[in-house]
Amino acid sequence: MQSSLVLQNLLSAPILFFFLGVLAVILDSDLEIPSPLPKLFSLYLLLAIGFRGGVELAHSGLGRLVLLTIGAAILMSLLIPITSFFLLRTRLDPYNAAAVAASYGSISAVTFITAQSFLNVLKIPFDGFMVAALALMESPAIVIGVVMARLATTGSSRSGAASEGRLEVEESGGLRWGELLREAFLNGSIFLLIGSLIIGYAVATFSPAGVEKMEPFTEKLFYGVLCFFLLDMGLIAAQRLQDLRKAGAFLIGFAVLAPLVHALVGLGISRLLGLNQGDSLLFMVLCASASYIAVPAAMRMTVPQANPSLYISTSLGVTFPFNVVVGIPIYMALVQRCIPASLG
Amino acid sequence: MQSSLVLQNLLSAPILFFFLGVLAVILDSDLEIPSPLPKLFSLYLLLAIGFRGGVELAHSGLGRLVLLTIGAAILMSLLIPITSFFLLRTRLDPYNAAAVAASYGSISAVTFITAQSFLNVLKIPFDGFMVAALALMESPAIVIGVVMARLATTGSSRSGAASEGRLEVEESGGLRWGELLREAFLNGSIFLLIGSLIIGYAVATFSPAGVEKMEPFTEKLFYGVLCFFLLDMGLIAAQRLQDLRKAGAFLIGFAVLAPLVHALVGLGISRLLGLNQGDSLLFMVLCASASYIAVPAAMRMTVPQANPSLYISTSLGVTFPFNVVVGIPIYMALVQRCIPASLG
Amino acid sequence: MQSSLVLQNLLSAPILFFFLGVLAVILDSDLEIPSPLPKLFSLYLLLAIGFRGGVELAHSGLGRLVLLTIGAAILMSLLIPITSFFLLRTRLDPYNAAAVAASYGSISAVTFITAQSFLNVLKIPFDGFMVAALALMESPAIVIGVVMARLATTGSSRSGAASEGRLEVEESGGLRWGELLREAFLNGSIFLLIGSLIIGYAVATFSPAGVEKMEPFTEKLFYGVLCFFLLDMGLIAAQRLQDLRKAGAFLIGFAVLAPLVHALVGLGISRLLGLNQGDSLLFMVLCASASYIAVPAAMRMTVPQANPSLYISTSLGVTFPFNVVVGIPIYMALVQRCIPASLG
Amino acid sequence: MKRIDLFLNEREVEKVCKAMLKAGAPGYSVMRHVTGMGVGGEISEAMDFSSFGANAHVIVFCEASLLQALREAVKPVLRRYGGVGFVSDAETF
Amino acid sequence: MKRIDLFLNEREVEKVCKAMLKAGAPGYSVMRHVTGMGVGGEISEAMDFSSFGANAHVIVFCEASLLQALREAVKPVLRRYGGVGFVSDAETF
Amino acid sequence: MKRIDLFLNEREVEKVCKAMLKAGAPGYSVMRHVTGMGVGGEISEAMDFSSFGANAHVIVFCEASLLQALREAVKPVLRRYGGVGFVSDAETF
Ligand SMILES: Nc1ncnc2c1ncn2[C@@H]1O[C@H](COP(=O)(O)O)[C@@H](O)[C@H]1O
Ligand SMILES: Nc1ncnc2c1ncn2[C@@H]1O[C@H](COP(=O)(O)O)[C@@H](O)[C@H]1O
Ligand SMILES: Nc1ncnc2c1ncn2[C@@H]1O[C@H](COP(=O)(O)O)[C@@H](O)[C@H]1O
Ligand code: NA
Ligand code: NA
Ligand code: NA
Repeated sequence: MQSSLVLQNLLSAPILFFFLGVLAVILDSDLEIPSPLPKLFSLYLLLAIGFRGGVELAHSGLGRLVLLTIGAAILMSLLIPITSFFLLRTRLDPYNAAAVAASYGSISAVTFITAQSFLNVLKIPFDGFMVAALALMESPAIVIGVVMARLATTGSSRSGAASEGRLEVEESGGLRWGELLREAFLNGSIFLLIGSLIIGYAVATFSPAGVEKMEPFTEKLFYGVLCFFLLDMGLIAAQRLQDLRKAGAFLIGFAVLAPLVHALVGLGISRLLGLNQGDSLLFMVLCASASYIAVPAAMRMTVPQANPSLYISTSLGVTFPFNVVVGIPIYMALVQRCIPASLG
Repeated sequence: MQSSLVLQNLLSAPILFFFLGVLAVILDSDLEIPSPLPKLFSLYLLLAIGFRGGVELAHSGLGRLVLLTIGAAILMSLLIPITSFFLLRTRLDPYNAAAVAASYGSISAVTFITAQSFLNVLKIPFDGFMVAALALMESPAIVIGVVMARLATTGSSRSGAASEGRLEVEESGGLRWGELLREAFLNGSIFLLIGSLIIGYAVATFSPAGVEKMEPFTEKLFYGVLCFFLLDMGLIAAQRLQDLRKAGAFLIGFAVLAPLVHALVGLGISRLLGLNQGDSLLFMVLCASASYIAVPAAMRMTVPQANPSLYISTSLGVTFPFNVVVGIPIYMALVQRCIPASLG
Repeated sequence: MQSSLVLQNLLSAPILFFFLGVLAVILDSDLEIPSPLPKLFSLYLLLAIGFRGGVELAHSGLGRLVLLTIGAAILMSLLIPITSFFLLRTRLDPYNAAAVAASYGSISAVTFITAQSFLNVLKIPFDGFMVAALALMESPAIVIGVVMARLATTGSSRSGAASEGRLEVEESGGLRWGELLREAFLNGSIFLLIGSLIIGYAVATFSPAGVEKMEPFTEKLFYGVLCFFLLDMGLIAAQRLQDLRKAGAFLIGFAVLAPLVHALVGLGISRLLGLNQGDSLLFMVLCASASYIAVPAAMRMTVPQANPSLYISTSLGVTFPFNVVVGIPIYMALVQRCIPASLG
Repeated sequence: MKRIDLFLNEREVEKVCKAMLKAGAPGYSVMRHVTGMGVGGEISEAMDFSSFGANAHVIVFCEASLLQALREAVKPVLRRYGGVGFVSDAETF
Repeated sequence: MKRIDLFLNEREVEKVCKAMLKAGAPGYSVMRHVTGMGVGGEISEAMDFSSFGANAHVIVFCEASLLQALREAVKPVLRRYGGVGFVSDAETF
Repeated sequence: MKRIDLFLNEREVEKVCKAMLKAGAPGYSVMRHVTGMGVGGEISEAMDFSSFGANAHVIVFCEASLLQALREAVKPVLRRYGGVGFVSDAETF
């Protein structure tokens, strides 16, 4: 069963296009998706997934299970960066440890979308409110990451930890909360996702005719644009693999094992909450995935002492391909073993 | 009734995305739709609206009502800039008065499209030939604007009116007609709109199978792309609001009152012509809207003495949001009061 | 019959948008489709045509006719550049002769797509394996072109043929095979086309549900994007026409006559192979068309001594419009005369 | 040698470059999508969806003897539509 | 006159330009989408889909007397987020 | 210090930058999508949909002592594929 799930995933169009991108880099093809086309795809995917999630949320309503699930999701996005930080701190300076930890506490929307497509092909249903969980898991990890970095360096300031030749500039004693909160909650991609979610909710509630008119745009194009975006992700992830040598075995190991461990915790919570099979997979994927869009942008601004190539390479070069290629089918196999189908 | 129309408009997806863009600027989010993506959406919308208008024009034919309506539209695009010019001249120098007047004589395709979407949601029919009116109202106002500027400054040349530090360079005695006509009729957006209209007409007439093949592209995507474009318009309009302080109370008042007055005149003409309710709304919107695509580009080239931030801020920062958010439902309420539904 | 085919082609939406682009240049409109939007359309068209071709190939299988047709196509892509080279050599230096010859041996995907659209409108069926022929005809001509240039200049090196002020740098005695093969087989557009073909084949074979999910993206949008791309091609082709004065009468004659002759040879082979009417037209178009995407990019790298404006102007400024506007209907008329419809 | 840097609206670039070639410039390079601030106020890319245009940066390397001719070719356009120009010293690499 | 060339991340451009205007700069020009290499490693456009940002090239032409004020306006940002600056001589065209 | 400005086709940029780093360049900046005119004729962005490529503008600030090594690293590529280079004086800001 497990191997057939892996195979089914490997032979799906989005994953094959991801491999095509990787292959292009390996063979040194000059295939390129020039800027800002990847941004177009990314904006589209966020808008579409947010809008659809909002519409489905309006249909399902904000019941007890919904609120509990969202609460559990936020809790995970607070806990994961804390535990990850202490683990990473054994080998990394506080800035880099905090930045990597924040990535793993946050989520990857594209991994989530790929898991949804996987469920669609298997014809396993899932609920729209999971998108709300996705949207609300982005920001807390950013705040935790910055706070950890600050706590770990206060007192030990001027510690010589200045990485990459950057001087650490302690400014007017402490955290710039305004900047931090803006990066955490008003980052363009988080803002668009949450905004589209709310718009989808409002339109579905107050003018349902509008939902139908959006549908060809948000539904029909989705799979194709996902393929295009994954082609680009393949190109970028493969380029990032070269940076990994600098990251070292410890970080690579973390990038593979952390998703597995976080997914298992997610599985336990899903069972406790009584989620159906589809939602359980999505919850596991939220826990297991690491951010490479919102968090890196936020970390560069709020923890400029950390080295971007470390946190981008681990999340985008290792964890993303791992989740998308083998993680999702493995998690699904675990779901089928541990979550009763009858609940679905 | 009126307030329900306003609410229905406010809660439609395109308007909500417009607000999302405005909110992003207010909250200082870094959400951005990088160039040239807005151009892609704008090219798409012009091509699609032109093609669809052409197809519908081919079906309805060029009857007496069609020609009368188009004639009235062109007349309005000649009269509005003249009356506006004399009103604006009371406070502005001739160059700026002419440039603002030209904007209000011309039209805003996106406002028109938003009104069409509004009618679609209300399930009120309208005719394809209104797109022809739209297309033919763009250019005359540009010509009038430039001619007014020239008439008002001839004789009083070297008047010190040089705005923004630009020296006024009187060249070989007078108007550069070649450049003016090219800007008025061959401006990229006008050219694409009229070209697509003619192509839609030709394809519908000579190879109807082609219409069906275009339909998924020009129809199904339309609403979604409009949402995306209005998100960007929200971002830009909100940025423009800051420039308004420089514009002053007079211009802001003009930007709100001119559309109302022009819409009322449009309502009277619609009634005289015997247009149905849908077409009446569209005619009012054509009169009430101000150009922020074709006219600013043309004015910069032909009246470089005028200050772009004045004419762009008024049309894009005030009149556009006003029309799209509250203007359209207000005009609709007036239409429902003054135009018999049975004619529709 | 012939004139009605020409007319039917001329009045199709893609060709009309092509003319609109040409007209924009002639009238000096500022209509422009800014970079990288044309690249987006081109990537989309290659991905969609490849994926669809792969799906259809999976359905039809790799029978004897398929393999024979593909073999014949590759043969043509080897023969055409050789015969063209010797003909062109009578007037051009070896570098330019080789570069132009390579263009005509290779193919134009957009011409092929336009021919498919033409067949669709006529409701004449054709087979998916022709896309495989298309994909495999791109590279051989590049290799032949470079080899011819090298053979013709070896011994006569330092010949003063250095064109355009470039010094010819003979490097470590001979052909850079690595670079050549990379340009020939890993050029981005060739790689994406072949990759999408294989992915379409794999998805259709192993997870047919995925084909359905791609369909709105790869099928429904196709015609509209083709129109947009041809609008841009019209703009570019018309700009190229100005370069033609430098090319001279000989090259212009070649650019019109070569497609006709190659199409006739293609017709003969189609008849020999027993292809149906649709496939015969596509085979003729493959032979008749000249590359202006993959080959120019490859020639600049591998034969930098040749003058790009010569090989781009002939293939893009003359042969492309010729094929798309009058070539395709003429070839179709020949097909209807020489290929029995019953075989279709 | 001299290096000339011009900043002007994208829409005037073609005109200016043609004028400079005619005046003897051996070549030029153009970067579009330039934003900026000058006496004419702020220029952003926000209006890029219209053909209003952002700025362009035009660079010309030429002999000092050409400066005067190029200045005369460029000045009318800069005066009518705005834009600035600067010169500095350079050598062939 | 002097010419200042700054290379820094796109996301700090607005902050830097505002600071320079406040310090008296008569204008500036900005080119985005710049890639490069410096002590902070390689910067590419590959992460452009996030708001991570590539580099920007900021050019300011100003009087020599302004240099010191502009340097003070710009330095804190360059020190915190990375980026480099260079000066050379120039004249009005 | 010296400032080097190179203009060459986008497709050779990677090769050239790697060669300069190897020769000791402390960093570089690259602007793509540059159009222009030189002895090789006009280069536009119109063929951008193919991978034919427009020009790129490469800027390197370095010590004068490095000039010769960088020149040797860059020249073979410029000679084979076209492109030009210029040098001028500069200082750290
Ligand atoms: N002092 C300056 N330094 C750099 N760029 C400038 C300067 N002044 C003007 N510019 C550029 O030139 C453009 C046109 O200038 P202006 O005509 O003064 O508005 C501006 O938008 C800037 O991009
Ligand atoms: N020597 C140099 N020459 C040209 N550009 C440079 C140089 N050093 C740094 N840069 C640019 O400045 C950016 C930031 O530099 P850094 O802060 O040193 O990483 C780099 O990504 C380059 O674009
Ligand atoms: N004199 C010049 N000034 C500025 N840019 C130049 C000059 N000459 C050449 N270029 C640039 O360098 C590119 C390649 O030059 P070339 O190899 O001479 O064709 C041109 O396309 C221009 O972008
Ligand atoms: Na996570
Ligand atoms: Na109007
Ligand atoms: Na061919």
